[in-house]
Amino acid sequence: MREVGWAMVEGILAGMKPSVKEERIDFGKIHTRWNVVEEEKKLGLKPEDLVKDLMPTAEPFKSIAEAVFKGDATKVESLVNEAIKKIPAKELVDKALAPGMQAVTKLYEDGIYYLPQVMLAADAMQAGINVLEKATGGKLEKKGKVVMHVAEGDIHDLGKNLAKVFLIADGWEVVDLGRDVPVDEVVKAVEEHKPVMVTGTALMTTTMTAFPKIAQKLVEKGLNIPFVCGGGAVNEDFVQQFPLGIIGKKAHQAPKYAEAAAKKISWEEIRRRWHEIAPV
Amino acid sequence: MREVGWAMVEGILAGMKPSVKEERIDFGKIHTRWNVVEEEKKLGLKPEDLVKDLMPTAEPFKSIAEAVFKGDATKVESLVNEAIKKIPAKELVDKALAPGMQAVTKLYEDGIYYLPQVMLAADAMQAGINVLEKATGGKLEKKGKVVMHVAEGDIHDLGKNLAKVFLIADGWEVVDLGRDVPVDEVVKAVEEHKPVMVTGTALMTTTMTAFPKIAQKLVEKGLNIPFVCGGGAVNEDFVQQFPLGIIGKKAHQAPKYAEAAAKKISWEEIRRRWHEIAPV
Amino acid sequence: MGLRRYTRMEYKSPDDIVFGKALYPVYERFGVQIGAGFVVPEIKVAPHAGTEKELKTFVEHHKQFTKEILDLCLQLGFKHIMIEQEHVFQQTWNKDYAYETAHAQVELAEKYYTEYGLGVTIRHTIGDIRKVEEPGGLREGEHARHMFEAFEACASAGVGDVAIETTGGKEILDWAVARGDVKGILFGIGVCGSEDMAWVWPQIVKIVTKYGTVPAGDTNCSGANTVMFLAGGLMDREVAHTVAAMARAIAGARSLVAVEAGALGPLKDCGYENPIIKAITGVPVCIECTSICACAHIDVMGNLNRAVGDVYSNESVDYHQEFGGSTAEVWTAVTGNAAALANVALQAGQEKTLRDLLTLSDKYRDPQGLILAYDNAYRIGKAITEYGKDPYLRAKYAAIEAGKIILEAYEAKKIALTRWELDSLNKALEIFNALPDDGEKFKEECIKEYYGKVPGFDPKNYGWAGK
Amino acid sequence: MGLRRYTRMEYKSPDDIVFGKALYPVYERFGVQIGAGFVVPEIKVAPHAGTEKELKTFVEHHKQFTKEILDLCLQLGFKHIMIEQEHVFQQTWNKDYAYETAHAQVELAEKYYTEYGLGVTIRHTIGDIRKVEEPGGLREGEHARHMFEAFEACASAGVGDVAIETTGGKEILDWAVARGDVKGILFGIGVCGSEDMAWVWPQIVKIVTKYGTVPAGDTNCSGANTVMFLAGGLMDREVAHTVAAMARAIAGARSLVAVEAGALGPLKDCGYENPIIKAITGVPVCIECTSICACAHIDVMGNLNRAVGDVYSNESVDYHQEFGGSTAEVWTAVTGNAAALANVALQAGQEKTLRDLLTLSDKYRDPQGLILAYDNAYRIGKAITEYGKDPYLRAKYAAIEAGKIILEAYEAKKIALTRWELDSLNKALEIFNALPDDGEKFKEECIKEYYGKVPGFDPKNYGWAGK
Ligand SMILES: [Zn+2]
Ligand SMILES: [Zn+2]
Ligand SMILES: [Zn+2]
Repeated sequence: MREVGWAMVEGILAGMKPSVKEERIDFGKIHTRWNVVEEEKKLGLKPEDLVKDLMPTAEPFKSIAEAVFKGDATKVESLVNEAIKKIPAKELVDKALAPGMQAVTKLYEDGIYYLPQVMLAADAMQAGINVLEKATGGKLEKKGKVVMHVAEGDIHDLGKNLAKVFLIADGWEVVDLGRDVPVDEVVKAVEEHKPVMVTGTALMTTTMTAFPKIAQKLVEKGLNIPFVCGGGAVNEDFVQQFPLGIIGKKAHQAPKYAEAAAKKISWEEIRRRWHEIAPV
Repeated sequence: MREVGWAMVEGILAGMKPSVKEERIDFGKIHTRWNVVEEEKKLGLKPEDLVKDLMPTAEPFKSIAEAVFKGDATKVESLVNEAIKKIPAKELVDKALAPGMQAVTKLYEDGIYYLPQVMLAADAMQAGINVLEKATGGKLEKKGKVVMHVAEGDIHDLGKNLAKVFLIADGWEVVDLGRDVPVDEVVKAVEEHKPVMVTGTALMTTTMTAFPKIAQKLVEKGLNIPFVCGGGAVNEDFVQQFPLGIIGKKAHQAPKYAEAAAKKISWEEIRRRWHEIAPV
Repeated sequence: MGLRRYTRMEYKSPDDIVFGKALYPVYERFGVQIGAGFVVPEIKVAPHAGTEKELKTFVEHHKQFTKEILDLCLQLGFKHIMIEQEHVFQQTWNKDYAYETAHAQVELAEKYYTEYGLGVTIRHTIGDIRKVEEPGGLREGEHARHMFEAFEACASAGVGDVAIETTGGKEILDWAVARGDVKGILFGIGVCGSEDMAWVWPQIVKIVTKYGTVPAGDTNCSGANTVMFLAGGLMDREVAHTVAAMARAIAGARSLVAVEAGALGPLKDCGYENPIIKAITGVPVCIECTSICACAHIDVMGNLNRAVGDVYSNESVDYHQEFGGSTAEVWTAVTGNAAALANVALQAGQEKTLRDLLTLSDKYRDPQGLILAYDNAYRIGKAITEYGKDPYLRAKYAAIEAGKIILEAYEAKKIALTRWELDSLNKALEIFNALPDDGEKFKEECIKEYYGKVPGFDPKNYGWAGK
Repeated sequence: MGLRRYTRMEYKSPDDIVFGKALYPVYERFGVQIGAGFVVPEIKVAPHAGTEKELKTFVEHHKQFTKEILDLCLQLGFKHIMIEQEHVFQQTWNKDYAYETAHAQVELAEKYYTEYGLGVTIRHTIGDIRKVEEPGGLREGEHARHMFEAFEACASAGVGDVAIETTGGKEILDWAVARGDVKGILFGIGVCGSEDMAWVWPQIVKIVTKYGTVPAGDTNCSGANTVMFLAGGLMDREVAHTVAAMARAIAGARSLVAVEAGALGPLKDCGYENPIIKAITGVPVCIECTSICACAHIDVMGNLNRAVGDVYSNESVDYHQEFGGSTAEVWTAVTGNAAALANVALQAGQEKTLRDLLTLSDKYRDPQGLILAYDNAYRIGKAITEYGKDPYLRAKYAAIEAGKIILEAYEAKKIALTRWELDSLNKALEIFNALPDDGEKFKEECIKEYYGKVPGFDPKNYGWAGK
């Protein structure tokens, strides 16, 4: 038996002060990063293959659509500038810009692509649209109008702005009233623009109370369009307490709701079947 | 420097295994038993002094009231058995049994007495009432009727039973429909007994849904009496969603609500002013 | 009756008891191990009012929140979850409600387990819908029949385990607790409750084991939990917390019967008596306490039971939306993170330190916490096993031991008591100490005292036919 | 600008940082000490919709839930509480709303402190209601004026402290985060945000200190919290969590400005950057994480920030009823019990063990938690102080250090990353490393890139008048 001195004992004691040794822990027993598990399942998939059916094959549509798909705004701009000389604007939208965008959106909704890819594609598509509008000296035909706003007293507009991008990318005209918008201004805009639907965003419980008021006034005026409400404080229980109210959980649902509204599906039915019409 | 052996080191190490030494902790820095603080403030108070004004001074009322106050059912029984030979039943209730009970209730509501004291006093009072009813061969006059029930599908009735004791002690006639009571049975009982109010208790969210149905049917029949609802699942938000609904939080509120109802204060007003009419 | 009575402690030292580890772990369907070195989070959602009206909407609602819970586990990186449905009346009364909801949840559990490897187990807790006042009473009534059918329905649907909160003795307890009548509390929980469990539990075990479903446990919801609820916070004046503590010790003696009849755990949570039963039996336990179940119940035991729990439960929450998500998501996140902390401690070998911290945060906050601290729970367990063969005696001595523990701590100035708490305690100990040691004699005495006086009490419901 | 820039760490070692203790404790009215050896629980209730319509109902509502909270503290034996009101628009816009609600709460705080000795402090967090698009913009607009008036109103009503979540750079951040544009994130939070704070904060400090109210802190709600919210759980696909982690490091460099201008803490919670700032400054911090704030926000950091927090907050909850009580009561119970566990550990001398367990339960769950673990937060703090005098450079190097920390852990196989997370990280590091070290140059570059493209962005709002 070896003899040891007190100094050594003290050294041992110091090392023994209650402490947690990270190195000894098997973190795999505590948590799993399920996104890594999920990604491994999809590693074999090639995004381009999955959207082949959506993408045009003939030029110049093919190249433009691919540039949108890649989010390359500069390239879209130059290709469209070239193409517009020979091809009608509407055809370029329908056969090149829109398909490229749709492919990205599909991959996003299928859980393969990510939001930045969608946003960059939308920016690229918008660059193309800008060229076309400038070239044709007017607005391109849109699927319909959507009025958007952030509730009075509320200044958080990220959710609204994301949804706006998805709507524009899908071919809708957005009337953006901005943030901190009074009730009557929203009602007036709906009367004036006759949109297929209206949206509202609120972060606070005390600003979302504007929504039932808006809904009430719209109903009184016979404007029975879906009123999609979203944002931090807004939940399904709340929107079901007033007419027209439909829950908006994620930005990418917006075009689906607009499609349904344009097909004259009633707000009651959209509310009832929202999981199906606009899954999150 | 003293030399030590490994055995000793191991002994020290064993004692150093991570452990929490209870003896070293000052628990006063972690929590305070505020009830002890509160009690100390009231240590000088004598319960008997606080209710002197409520208690009768003349015999035999004094002794009977004191026996109720002390929750001595046996003594109440024998004293009332004696007293009923000379004094009318109603007078014994009004001048002895009720004051003794009221004194206990007051001390409970003032935060001095405890529930068991109230229950035992109520039992003692009831013993006196039983003697009187037997002696007079009939029921004593009551302040009015209250219909009570536990919702269909629910078998938890402690809350209802406590409230019932408070009501009886305060001179109300209780029509107790028991537990797991169907909607129509409650409505029928209200039609038949014409109570000043009706109560319902539910522990589960899925059984409390009977309450709006009961309320609806009562309103349809013009029976606009307060419907006091309580129990685990029931909250203020819920009861305000249907007509007649009033929140019942604690058993001792029941007589206050009955008083208000008997004074023909509307259910709307009771709902609005419940904090004031029946504070918890 | 075929019950295996406990006459000695399975744990040899209180210091061996710790969260996430039990002497006899339980393995349930879809990859969930309980008491095997991990704390498993549990979530219970009460269906939102109205969804029960039709079978279809009811099943849809169950699917929806079950899916939300499982998706959230993926989002937060959790590895296991227990989802419990405490049956609403309709679910136990109608066996198709029981079967269809259980089946839908089991299907989802299997899907997430197969697709990701997420451990998921489904518990259904059948409602004790029996009524003492119906024809046939607790044993022969129509409600009793439906109750057993619901067990069979859920087991046949493939749930991982089943549990129940039997209500034997409730009528006595309700009456007694409001009056501070400790003899009635002992009789209601310790004698009537135990007797009823001894009748119910062998039947449950027989029904569900043939489907490979684990018979889990029973808790004294209608007794100890009712007392605790009524006792409330420090400023409440309904039940002295010293008496409430003794009621819980008695409940330990009572709920033990499930294990004696073949329940394997994890024992059911809401009566808070499980620290005592785990100490006695080594069976894993579900627990709750305010830090993880405030949605359902706020109490003076904030962290304490987490010290010894194998499953951490939120008790119950109404399904609705919060800013952070649905309540199903919010409370899964709460119990899941409490479990994560425990699991890190287990992996780091620091479980005893964390156990002690959790314990000491409430041990001297209130007498109720004091007697549940694992060392004291162990003492009560010993009192129980010493008289293990006699349900009455073990309940009585459990209460007396709890009283002693509180008095010792009071005298050592570790816990402050109000006069009312102290007087109630001393009076109760006096009463308990004066009771006979002959269980039959005590029973006769109580029947004489309470029959006719306590509404609903009928000795026949406990098989005491002679009365 | 009179800012005291931090060029060295106040804490000499990461191991010295622990919950409940700060180098510079703060004392607030009515018996509350923060960072002085105790963790104080905090509760924030969002007024229920509709109560804001009239001043009278609004004040009544505040009184009601404040009273519920204080009564619950007595019920559970808690010794201290912080009650925070995050202003709704109406409360900041109308100074009588601000004053009257604050005054009502301060009166109740004083009452409970005087009658019982319960420690109570009231915080009002003024809303940053400024709008880049209004005439006058962030600095000269009407909303800015109302904002400062609200500070004065609350301070004059006697609140213990005030806080804010300034929104400078929000328009850039919103635009950039959705596009994964890390340069924009750096510019929005690190440059515009810091610049705005340097303008706002000296004014706040001047206004409130004359009333004896503590200027507490600022958090990057509109930046780091937005990024975290959008990043969501593991299965979400909006923002790579590696990028979200870098955004938080940048926010650490930004929110530090409040302290440099005279804020004393406890720093405001919701941006989660406080572990970094506490390491740098030694000032006490409020924190939140999912185990105590799931009502408001569910995230992959469940317990981690509790490791270094001096105040434990629930972030926000809508006022309504649960089975267990009102949400004010439920979440007071949750944060209060989390604080109790921490306080036991402090009294037992086991605070470092608990700190490490809380940390390790999330450190390798996600890159966001990884960089906030106190040892890594310290590293980021060092990167910040190394370039402490230059808001741009310190933000940039904070991000780079965060990236390095993640890469190291990934290479050591301590954390798993998806390809997307890893690619996003590498790409971001490449971009950051290629940026100039000259702040003016970077600013010019960014103005050129974003002005005209990002809606609402105007250099004038940041005092860059030349553009
Ligand atoms: Zn229960
Ligand atoms: Zn809620
Ligand atoms: Zn915030």
